[in-house]
Amino acid sequence: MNLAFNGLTVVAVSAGAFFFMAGTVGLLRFPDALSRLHTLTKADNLGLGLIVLGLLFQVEGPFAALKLIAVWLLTLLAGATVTQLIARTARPGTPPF
Amino acid sequence: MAFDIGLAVLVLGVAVWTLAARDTFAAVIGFVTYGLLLALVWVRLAAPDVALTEAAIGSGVTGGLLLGASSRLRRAEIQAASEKPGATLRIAAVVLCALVSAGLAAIVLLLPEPAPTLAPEAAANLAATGLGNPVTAVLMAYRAIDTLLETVVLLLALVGIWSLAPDGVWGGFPGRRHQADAEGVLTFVAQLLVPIGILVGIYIFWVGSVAPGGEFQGATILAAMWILAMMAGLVDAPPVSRRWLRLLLIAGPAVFFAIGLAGFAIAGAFLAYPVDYAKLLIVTIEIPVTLSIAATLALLVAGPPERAPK
Amino acid sequence: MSDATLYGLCGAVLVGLGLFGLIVNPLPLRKILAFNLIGGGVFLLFGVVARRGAAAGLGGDPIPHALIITGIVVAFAATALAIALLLRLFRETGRATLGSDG
Amino acid sequence: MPNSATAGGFLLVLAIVLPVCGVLLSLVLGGRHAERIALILMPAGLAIALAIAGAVWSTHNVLQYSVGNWSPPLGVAFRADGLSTAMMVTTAVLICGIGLFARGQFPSPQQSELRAPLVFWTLMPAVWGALNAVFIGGDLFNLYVALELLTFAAVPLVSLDGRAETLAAALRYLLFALFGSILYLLGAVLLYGAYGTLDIVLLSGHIQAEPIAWAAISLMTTGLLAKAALYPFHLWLPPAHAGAPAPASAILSGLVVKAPFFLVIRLWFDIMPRMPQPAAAQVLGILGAAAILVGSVVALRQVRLKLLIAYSTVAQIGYLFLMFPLAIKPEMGHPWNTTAWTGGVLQAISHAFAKAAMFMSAGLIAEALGHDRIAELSGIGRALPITVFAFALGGVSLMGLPPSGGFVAKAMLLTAAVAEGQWWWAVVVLVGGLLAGGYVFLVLARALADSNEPLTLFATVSRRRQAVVVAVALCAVLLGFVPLHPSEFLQIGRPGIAVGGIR
Repeated sequence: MNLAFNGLTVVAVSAGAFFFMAGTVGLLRFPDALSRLHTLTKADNLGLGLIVLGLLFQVEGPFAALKLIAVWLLTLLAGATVTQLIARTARPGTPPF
Repeated sequence: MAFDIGLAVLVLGVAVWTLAARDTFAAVIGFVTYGLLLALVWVRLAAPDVALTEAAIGSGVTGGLLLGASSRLRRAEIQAASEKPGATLRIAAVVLCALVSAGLAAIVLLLPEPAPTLAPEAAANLAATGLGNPVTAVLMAYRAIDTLLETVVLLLALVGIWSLAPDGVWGGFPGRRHQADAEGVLTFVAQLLVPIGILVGIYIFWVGSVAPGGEFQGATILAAMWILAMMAGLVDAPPVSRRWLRLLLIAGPAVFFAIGLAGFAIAGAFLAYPVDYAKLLIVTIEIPVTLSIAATLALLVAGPPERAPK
Repeated sequence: MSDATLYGLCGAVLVGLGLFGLIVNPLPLRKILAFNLIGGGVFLLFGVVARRGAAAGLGGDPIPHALIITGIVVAFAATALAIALLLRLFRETGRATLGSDG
Repeated sequence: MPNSATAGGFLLVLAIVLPVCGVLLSLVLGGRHAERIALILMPAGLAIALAIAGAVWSTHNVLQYSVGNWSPPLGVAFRADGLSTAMMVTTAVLICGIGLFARGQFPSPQQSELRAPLVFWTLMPAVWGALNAVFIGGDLFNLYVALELLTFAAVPLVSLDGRAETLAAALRYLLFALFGSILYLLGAVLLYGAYGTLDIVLLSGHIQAEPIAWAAISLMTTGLLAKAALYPFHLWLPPAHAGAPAPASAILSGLVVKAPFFLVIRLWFDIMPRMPQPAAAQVLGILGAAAILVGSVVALRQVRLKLLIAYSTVAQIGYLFLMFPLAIKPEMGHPWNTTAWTGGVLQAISHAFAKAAMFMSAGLIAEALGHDRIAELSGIGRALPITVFAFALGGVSLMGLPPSGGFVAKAMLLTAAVAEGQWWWAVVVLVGGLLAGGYVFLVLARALADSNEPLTLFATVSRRRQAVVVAVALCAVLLGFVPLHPSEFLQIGRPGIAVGGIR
């Protein structure tokens, strides 16, 4: 039974790692700040989501599982907010505030 | 061990990139990354309290401040690029810094083997302070005078920043009026995150007496939420001349002094606590101090008054 | 070579890097950035001293941990004051540099 | 743990708590209350400083207080020995004088609240509290926080009137101060790493002459020299002290610069008395001599009066560091060391009074004439005789002419230099005195020359403020009547010093 769980974990976490790698490549290759922010949020949402999904199989109790999901949701929310603020600051030309 | 080597190399790489980046905006982003990696290093060095502080203040609020400054100063950077220092100064600087680094590295290797430590003494007296977290015990009991003077340092930095206001707008609204369209994503996300952030901040402050956390980390998160609300245009910074704002700013140090002086009567010395009421008194101090530091940090980021009072 | 010593060497190099940035870079904003790098390095050295002093069931000596937290907060206050001065200087003179010398 | 505090320990706590509570109160009440609170604080703080001096003199012993009943190494201790008490009394007297003088320059209006008066009357007690914390601190990290308190209270004073060059001067001052305090902190970290404590008395017991101790001491000394603006680190001082308003530059040059010097004394005389370091002390002496020569020569070429006085501060700081090569000897009990020690401390105290008087009189002259260009000072001697007289009294102490504190200090440094065979320091002291005479007479000659066309005064300067300036200058002169042998008061707390003297 846990062999299947381990298998699922490995698959999910490696998929998550792939998305982080994709996000990093995007960060390095895209020309300006706004498009880089775009790729990073993708890596953040999907990559972290998959890793959390993978870890859910290894966790021992429901409370720890809820904590992991809360971490993911909070990262999503904080990430979206920070992206908006940085994008507003990074937009060339228009005064930021 | 391999992870530590990787992390150390990554931290140094990001630090070099922060210094080498031509565009200040990129350098600040590098600095924020550096701060977060440093927070990871603190976790590896078994210092969770410091990791929280480094992430919250070291890279979070400082990063936000530097980000705002770099975007305002973007126009000034073009004509300043010409003032590169001469080659001789650069070589001399490289030699000096290499010597300093080498000396420090040698000293790190020369540190005495049975490392002298105060951990046993701090742990032994922990019971007298009624606290579970030894770092909070050091901050609020053993070396309470340092924490007290530090809250006053923050207050003086704020007075210093307010003193930079043009005379015409004294007593007015700090910083610029942030606009964000009401239906925009930022407003929605901010309205969702601020309550959660306040909850997390209060939790981290509350858990500080028994587990990693504490007033500074909690206050920083509360300050971050107030800054977010201001930047998302949900709320405007209060004018500097408001009496309630100034009362809120000095509430922390004032209560700290009051209970400290009361220590003369009830516990025989300044900033001493009677053993059985120690935790109660410490928490009574920590609540106003957290609120004062949160307000001070938020206003330090907001800057000097720029808009005249009504 | 314990991990504490490794991070100690990392801290030593960080102090050197920050010092180089502080001396060489003409822009005050970059000098403030370099100052924060040095601060990070110094606190890292203090953290290594704390880690080596781990005893009595604690992961590290709590005294340096508390001093580092105080130091980080004071360093932030200094950065905030320096940046406010720089922004006001920029609004007054349109220049964000310190004139002739560093 | 019973508090190992002697009876007067309570006074030490008040010396810090009272001014800082004044800051909190004036920030909340604001408006005209800030000035009133500062005026109430002045006599109270003076009384506390004198009470501490009385307690130290009567018990002839160091006043120690463990905060919170936690004795070092876990807790923080306050210690007031002869030296710190003398500096606290000097600070109290000088802040009272400057406070009275500043009432004319920063009048707070009845109902509304103005920026400059509120900021000045809030930051002045903050500087006072920070100085007291530096003078009685017994723990290196506590002293770091006190230094930061002092820096954050002093930097806004520089850019109080908001002109562009004062903003640049304040920013450069802040960057140098931060560079200094981060080096100081790095040294403290190394000392804790090597000896497991930050308390000065415990450290002096544990410290040995090993590379880690040398590295820590040299880092901390370099940091403190950057904050004290000793030569090669003096670039930030002249624009900062000259740009500040008169009472603020009097506080900056007279008192704030003395705190890092005081900590170098703590480092070299309290933490490392047993470590042989005559060679390192010579380096400090050479830097001091260079500061005297550079500061004086550049002061001679200044066009504006306040910049001339600021460069004179750079020079006089050099004198302070001449004390180290003369007073540091492995066998500390030698009488000539105590002579040089007393001379150095007296130089710090008399310079505080003399420089404050000169900056305040320069402020009055600038207020009256509307400018402070030395070339066009002619006729001011007739218009403001009392102010120019006070400036001259300050100049007498700077030059080291009897009867003045400066003379006593320089005489003791001279006798110690000659008696110990280090004659080159004596030459430096004499040349410095001549150069100081040069730039003081330069100003006085212009001021006392009668101008051909009638002088138009912008503002009439109240006689009361001129009287305060003369009183402060007289304090520098009264120090001239201190007997010429090592003072027993300053020896309280020194480890095992035989109070010899010149017979």
